[in-house]
Amino acid sequence: MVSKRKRISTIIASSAATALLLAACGSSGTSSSSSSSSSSSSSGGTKVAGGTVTFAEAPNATPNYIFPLTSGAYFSVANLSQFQFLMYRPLYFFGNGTNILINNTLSLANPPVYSNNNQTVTITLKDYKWSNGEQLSSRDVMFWMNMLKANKANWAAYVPGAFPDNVVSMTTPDSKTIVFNLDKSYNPTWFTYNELSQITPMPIAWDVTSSTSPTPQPTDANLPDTTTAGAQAVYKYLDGLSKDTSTYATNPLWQIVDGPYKLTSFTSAGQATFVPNPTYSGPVKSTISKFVELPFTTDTAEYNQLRSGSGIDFGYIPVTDIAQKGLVSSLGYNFNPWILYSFNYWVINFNNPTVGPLFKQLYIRQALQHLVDQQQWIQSFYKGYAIPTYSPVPVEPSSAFADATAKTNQFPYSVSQAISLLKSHGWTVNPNGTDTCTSPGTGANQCGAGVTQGQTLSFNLEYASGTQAVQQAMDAFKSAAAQAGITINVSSSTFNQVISNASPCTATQAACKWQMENWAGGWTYSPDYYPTGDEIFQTGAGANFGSYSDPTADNLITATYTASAAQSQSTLNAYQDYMAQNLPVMYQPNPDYELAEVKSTLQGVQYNAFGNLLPEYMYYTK
Amino acid sequence: MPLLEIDNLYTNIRLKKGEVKAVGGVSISVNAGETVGLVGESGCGKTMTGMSIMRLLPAAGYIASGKVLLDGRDLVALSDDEMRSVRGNDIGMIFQDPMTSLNPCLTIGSQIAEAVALHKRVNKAKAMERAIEVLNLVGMPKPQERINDYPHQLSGGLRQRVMIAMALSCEPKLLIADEPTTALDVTIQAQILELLDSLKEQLGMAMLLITHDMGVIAGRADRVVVMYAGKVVEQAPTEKIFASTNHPYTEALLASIPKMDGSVARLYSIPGIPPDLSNPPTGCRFAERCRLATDQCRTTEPALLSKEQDHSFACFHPVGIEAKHVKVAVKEEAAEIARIEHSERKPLMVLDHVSKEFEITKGAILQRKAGTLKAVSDLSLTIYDGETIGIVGESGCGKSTTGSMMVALEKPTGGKILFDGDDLFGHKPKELRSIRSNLQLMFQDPYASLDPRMRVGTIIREPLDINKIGTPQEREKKVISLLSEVGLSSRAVERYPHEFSGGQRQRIGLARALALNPKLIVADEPVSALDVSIRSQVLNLMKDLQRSHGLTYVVISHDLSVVRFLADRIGVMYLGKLVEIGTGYDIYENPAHPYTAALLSAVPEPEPEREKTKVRKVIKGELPSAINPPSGCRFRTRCERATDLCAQEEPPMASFGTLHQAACHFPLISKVEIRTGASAN
Amino acid sequence: MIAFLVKRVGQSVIVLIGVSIIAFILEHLLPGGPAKAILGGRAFPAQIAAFNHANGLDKPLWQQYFIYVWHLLHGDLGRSYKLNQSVNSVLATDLPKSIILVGSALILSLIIAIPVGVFQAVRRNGIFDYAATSVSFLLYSMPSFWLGIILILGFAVNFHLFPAEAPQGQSISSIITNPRAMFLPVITLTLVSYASFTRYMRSSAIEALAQDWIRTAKAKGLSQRVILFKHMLRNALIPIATLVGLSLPSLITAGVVTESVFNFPGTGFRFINAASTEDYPLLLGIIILIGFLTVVGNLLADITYAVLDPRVRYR
Amino acid sequence: MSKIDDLDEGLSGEGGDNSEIVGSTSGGEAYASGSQLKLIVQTFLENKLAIVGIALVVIATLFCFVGPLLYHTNQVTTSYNITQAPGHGHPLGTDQNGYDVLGRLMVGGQSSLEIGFSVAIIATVIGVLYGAIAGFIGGIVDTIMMRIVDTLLSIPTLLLLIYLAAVFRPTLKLLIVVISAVSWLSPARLVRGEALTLRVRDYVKAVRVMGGGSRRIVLRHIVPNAIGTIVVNATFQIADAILVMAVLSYLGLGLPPPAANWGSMLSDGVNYVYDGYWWLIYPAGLAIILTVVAFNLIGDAIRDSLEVRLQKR
Repeated sequence: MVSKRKRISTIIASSAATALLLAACGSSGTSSSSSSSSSSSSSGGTKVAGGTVTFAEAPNATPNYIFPLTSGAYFSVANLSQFQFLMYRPLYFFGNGTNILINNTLSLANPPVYSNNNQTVTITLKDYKWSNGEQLSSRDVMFWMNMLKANKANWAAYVPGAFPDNVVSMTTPDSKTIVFNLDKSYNPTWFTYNELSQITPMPIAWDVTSSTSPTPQPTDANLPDTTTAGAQAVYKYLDGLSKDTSTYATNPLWQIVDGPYKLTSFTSAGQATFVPNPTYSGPVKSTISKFVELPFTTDTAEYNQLRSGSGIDFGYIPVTDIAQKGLVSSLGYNFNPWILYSFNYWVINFNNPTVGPLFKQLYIRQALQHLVDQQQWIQSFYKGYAIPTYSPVPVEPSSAFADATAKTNQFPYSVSQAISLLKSHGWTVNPNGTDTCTSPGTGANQCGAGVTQGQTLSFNLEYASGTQAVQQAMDAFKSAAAQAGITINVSSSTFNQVISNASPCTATQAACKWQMENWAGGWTYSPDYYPTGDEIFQTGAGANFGSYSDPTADNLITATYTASAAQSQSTLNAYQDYMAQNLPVMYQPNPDYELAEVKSTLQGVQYNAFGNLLPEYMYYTK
Repeated sequence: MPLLEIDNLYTNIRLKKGEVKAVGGVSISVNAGETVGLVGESGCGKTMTGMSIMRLLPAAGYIASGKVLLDGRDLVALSDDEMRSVRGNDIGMIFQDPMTSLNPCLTIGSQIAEAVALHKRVNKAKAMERAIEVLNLVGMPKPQERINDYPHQLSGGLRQRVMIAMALSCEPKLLIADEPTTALDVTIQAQILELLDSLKEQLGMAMLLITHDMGVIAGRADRVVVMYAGKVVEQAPTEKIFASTNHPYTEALLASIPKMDGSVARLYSIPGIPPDLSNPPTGCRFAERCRLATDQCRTTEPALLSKEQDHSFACFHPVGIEAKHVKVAVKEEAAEIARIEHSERKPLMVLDHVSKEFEITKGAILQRKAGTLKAVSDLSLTIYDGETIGIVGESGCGKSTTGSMMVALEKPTGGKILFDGDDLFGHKPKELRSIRSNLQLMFQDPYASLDPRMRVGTIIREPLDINKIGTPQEREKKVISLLSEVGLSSRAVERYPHEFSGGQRQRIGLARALALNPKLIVADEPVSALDVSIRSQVLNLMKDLQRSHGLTYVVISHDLSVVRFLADRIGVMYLGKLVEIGTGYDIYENPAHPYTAALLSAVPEPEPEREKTKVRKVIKGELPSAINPPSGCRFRTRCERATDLCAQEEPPMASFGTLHQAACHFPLISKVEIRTGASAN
Repeated sequence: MIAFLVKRVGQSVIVLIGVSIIAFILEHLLPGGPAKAILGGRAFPAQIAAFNHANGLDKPLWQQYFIYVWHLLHGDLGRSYKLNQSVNSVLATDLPKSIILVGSALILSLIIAIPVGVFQAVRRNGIFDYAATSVSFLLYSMPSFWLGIILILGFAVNFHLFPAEAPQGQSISSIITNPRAMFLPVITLTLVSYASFTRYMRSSAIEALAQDWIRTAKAKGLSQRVILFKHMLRNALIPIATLVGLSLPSLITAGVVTESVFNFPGTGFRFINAASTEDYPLLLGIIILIGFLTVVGNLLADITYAVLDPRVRYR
Repeated sequence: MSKIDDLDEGLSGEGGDNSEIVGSTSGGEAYASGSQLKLIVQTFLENKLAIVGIALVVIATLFCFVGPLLYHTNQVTTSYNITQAPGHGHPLGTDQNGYDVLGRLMVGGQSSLEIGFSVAIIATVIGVLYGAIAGFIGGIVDTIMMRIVDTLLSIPTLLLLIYLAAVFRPTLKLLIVVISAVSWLSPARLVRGEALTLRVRDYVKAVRVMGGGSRRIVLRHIVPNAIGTIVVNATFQIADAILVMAVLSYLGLGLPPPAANWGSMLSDGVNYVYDGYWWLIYPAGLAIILTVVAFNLIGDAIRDSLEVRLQKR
């Protein structure tokens, strides 16, 4: 029932989709630390081999694209993290337990080696085999890169100037080694986390343009992918196959995998059944004998099934039903909130002809931020299952990237502080009425550039409908703002409408009428795992939806992806501290990805911070 | 002992407020083999009496007291189950409208057979055999084949035969026929009445014939019971009722019926309207309308007393005994007068070889022509200023279409209509509108012809408004004067049509038609929807207005006596053709065309002597289709005199007198040669 | 009769052309046109241009319309880019389930509504009539989702008699084999359609009972039972039967609300999901299908009428 | 064949009450006193259910428009006092935003009723004009105009609404326009159907004979005589619009908060069906049912009383 509730997960899925605009440029790499995995849970009980694990998919977020070079419409957690990655492993796997780290155990290659002032990257592959018996080789990585170069417009994560444009040349000295020559020096962490992270090697058997093409061998020269036209033909063929979901489990091409699982059945409704890949050459092999992903139309449907106590081994409880946590536990489930590496905000349009000049005043942004009662919202609306956002670097899951500033609220809820900020800048404040600027000018105690005498503080705020908590929060914000004499006109629209409206624009464009847009999903750092602001807050960046432009911020951002390995963290700290104060967007609480409920007999579940599913760690106990 | 004896029957109907005392103490007896006619105007309780016998009253109706004895058994006291075994078995019933009285979803065979199977406890096959048998009996052609037909596949006459077959299938002792022929055409009516008569003889059953038509009663009933306002006012053998009427109501009723012989110049009309039966007056119920009523009549109810053993009435001042009979104005030798006046008149409207065909189309997009319905074919007629032309014929003969063309509502597909020498359809629409004000129509249904949302004043003023005649004040004045002319008070202006009775509405309609001072009024069945007593008022009024306004009338009617009463000249139409035209005398006393003669003989007249002795020339068969009319003379398929010539050649109009013409190869009277040619019609 | 059918089919074709034009217009009314609706709000102009070219959206409108109609004539309802499936295959999996749900509710509601309506007509203005009328008014006035939720509260939450949601299986068999879970959704839909059927049935029966031939049947001495079931019902059912024909599109539309209340994986629910995820091709595909079903349903209703009513049959 | 076309209209009628009886006993000679409007009103008032309907509508209107003057609540500022059970100064508790539910019912009812009435008026005006024009011009124009209506009727209202609500962002005005846009079809068909039956009435023929034009026939005779049907239809349309709003809200396509109407209140409350917050589910639902039932009762009663008038002719 209640179609409204399903949206909470749409937000997550699609915030990955918003990542399609990310890209960037970067520099040298360190391998981030990494101890090997296997974090969560291990209570008593004897491990037993075999068994089926059923996993509840998020509502309306069923897998629907199998080809790893995924285009924008299908770039989602459901397709990548929870579907393709089970079969086709990325070169570098991210998320080590709940840590925000590269997972060296599960990655297909050893940590990259940066040299030549971080302009050359050398990658050596581990010993992996495709399920058709072929060795994972540097040719497979080249295949991906060739395909990417020829078809970059179709790739969801492409941004002009970034990957693969910033790769000047590539060589494969041997079948295990690939060398990237970059156009300039990049921060190694950034380049590893945000660019190399996107590579998924592909089997040479896929290097075909039709069903009648002869089966290619890795040794063949002049395979189609080596020419632009050929690579485009291959893309066209494989993309076409991907549009026929009924053949996902039957087409032999898709059965050639290097990951731990193979797909054995796939229904048009999105039910996917995996069995272990017997030839998987990775370190952790599947204990369970079957992994099933169940589609649900709404989260209520999922919850009903969960409450029936059978059918779901790994599901979740909707936030609105959190009061019934106890009931679910009594059915033999363990509760565990699953948090993704993301932060939440709503965008403000600095270029809006009417209110842009207001947003450009830092004191106004600060006054507005003072009206966001993050603690109270989390308590009342999210029932405690959200994390406050104080800066663009997420506080949780805890990582080495966030510093102390990012963990403290710079603008705690206070109507009086908001009022005094306005009063001290030439505004006549009229609580529950309308504030007016009575002292225009650019002086320190005046309203600021572009703000005229008699201007009022009235903003339109549009948010994505469908989630009760978001609606409650927005109404609360409206209420609080009214107490400071600020009018917020709240309206709601579909998620897609909101993200579509919130696009960068110039003041004269008709599309620049929007003032504040809240799609309630913020930004998830995946698969751009390093939390810099290059694609969201840099002047002119594709995902800089509010057209925020600040020279200091630009410099700080550039520093984060061009710094040397040693300076990597300090530049990131400087950036996040500035952003915490400068408020390029309005920060709001970030709800947990999923309030997971796992059968108490099921152990080894990984709550990967990037949403990746790792069933190979799961096992049942007696 | 009589077969059926109704003893002091009271039947009431519950309404939201109060009760209608529909039958107020009726006692009637019917002997075996006898036909008793039950007559009265609508609302007099005759149908309710019939229904009470069958115990088929509407949900809100109930028998308050009294007995209905059938063969000595009180039907009122029977249980529902017992009563069901009487219905259809001991008593059969026929209803008025054969078009609606048969279940459209069942075959006629199964509808007849189910009654047989029920009452005679035979199997389906046996019942079906019986159904064929009775269908044969009622003169259904090829019953074996027709048995599987659905009602709508049959014509009205055949359906009524099915109804009769159904009622007779179990050989009931008593047949109740409630207006069995009212919905039928005259010729079919004659067939059905004849059939009922012969079946009654054949089966030896008794019949209760309920009707409003004194003519039907005169010819078919052995004894007559007259009802008024829920009570029996007079009963006697048929001859006595007509010859020595005693109750003023019966007398008035008879005096208000126009006679076929055209002898009456002005009809007697009963003033007022019947009483409201939910609150019946004390005393004689007819007192309010009775010319002889005294105070005694208004306070004391007269009992039904027998004058002779077989003649009883309920009146304190019976006519013929205490009071004198009413005098009815009698026409001089009408036909002669018409002939003389005619020569002085000038033609007002000329129909010159007028035809009207309607295309029947098939198909969604292409609209292929599937045939033409020849409603009116090659009709020529001249209407003289100040005369009244009557057009008679059975339904479907084209008389209404002809009327519509005369008032320019329909455009002829062939020929011309000249009005005052001008081609009516040779004008632009705007001019036509102004000419139209000379041509007005009087409608059949007084309930449908007045806009229920308009006040009477507005309705009568509307033609003046449309044609922008006079100032608003003048229009108001005109409305008042028109109302007074048709005998309504000026208070009517503020009222709505539903506040008036049918007769009053017909007057309002006349007032509206007169507003534009028309020269010609086409009256399409002007009184057929009205009760007899109301009818005479309207007919008299029409005559009066003609005199005062110098009107020319075209009266279209299936009722030959009405036409005879109003018209100077009468045209007879058959299947789109004018077959005969002449003065009333020519047509009624001296018809040339076999169809005219047959039509006349089919009309039942309220003259028992004449009816009983009349040589009936019942026309056989049904009216052919107007889409494919018979070749040559259209009447030949039903004509006794028809020969091959009639099929090959269409008979031309020939003269039989100065104003008398007919189209027949073998006329009943001899032709007259007129030197000036045949175009004098 | 045949001429009548030809005429009706002709009219239906005209209406179908109208429906296709409306759907086509609706698609082109979308903000930014179909390309933007499919590729999403953030698509690059170059991507849109490429998409438009690849899908013929750069051709003149009339050409596009004919291409579109050409596809429709081949049964191609378009492609859901959001689900990465053709609309046809989406419908192929969902429609049978909706048919089972709505169909069984339809049958059930008729089974209840016909006798109740007849009884109401026979005992007109009696206590039963008033009670039944009140119930149908109440059901008719109740937002159907609220009715469903009250049923859930009553039967599933307070007393665990039936599951709160419809069977979630993807195959038809999994739905048929779980009648307990089908109970509440079917009952909800039944009550909703019962409300209107019984009102129709009542007035249809009253109308039939007022006919002269009922009086004829009584005059034959037939029993009340025979009169009701042989004579009256047969006639009174004609409009009801045509009503069933007219409700053909309700196979999808009736389910829209009920299916979403009970999470029933049918076409109606799919439509709502498509609306909230802005899957316009799927939305329009379903609208076209329903338009088609409506027209066919009207046609069927006319034919049923003609078959059941001899007055029309032998014309 | 028009039988099928008129199925909707024909069947929704309740069949004449004692027409047979009245007809056969009073012989059409019954006199009614006073104007026909008086008669209609009289018959209408005799219908007890109609009185109930009127009373409910009056109560609802007073509750929504006068209630807030007597019962002051804060419907502007949210509070964190959310989903409180009834009591403590909130007779019907608070909702998910901390608003007082009783006060919200009043405010929400205002917009529900406004939507209902606006839609009924707009749709009726458009429909009557369209239907009258089709009837007025007749011929091929009528055919084309009615095919357009047929076509639009082939697209189910709810689905079209869902589609439109998904494409355009709902605002109060837009929703009224959109619901009206799909609601005018039935009055258009009704009026045109009436025009067709009225056109062949004798009194219309009479106007022709007097020389009156089609314009006069339509405006002075057809439309006034169809007014009963139009009013009845408009009453039902108010009820339907309120219901449609509720369903749209439930499907997440209604008006966004903080604008409230009964439909959105109900659909928001439905989120808490498992939490036992009955005060968020039942009051709004009952308000809708009672109002919709009330309008249906009134519509039915008007129709009945119009029929009675016809019976008494």
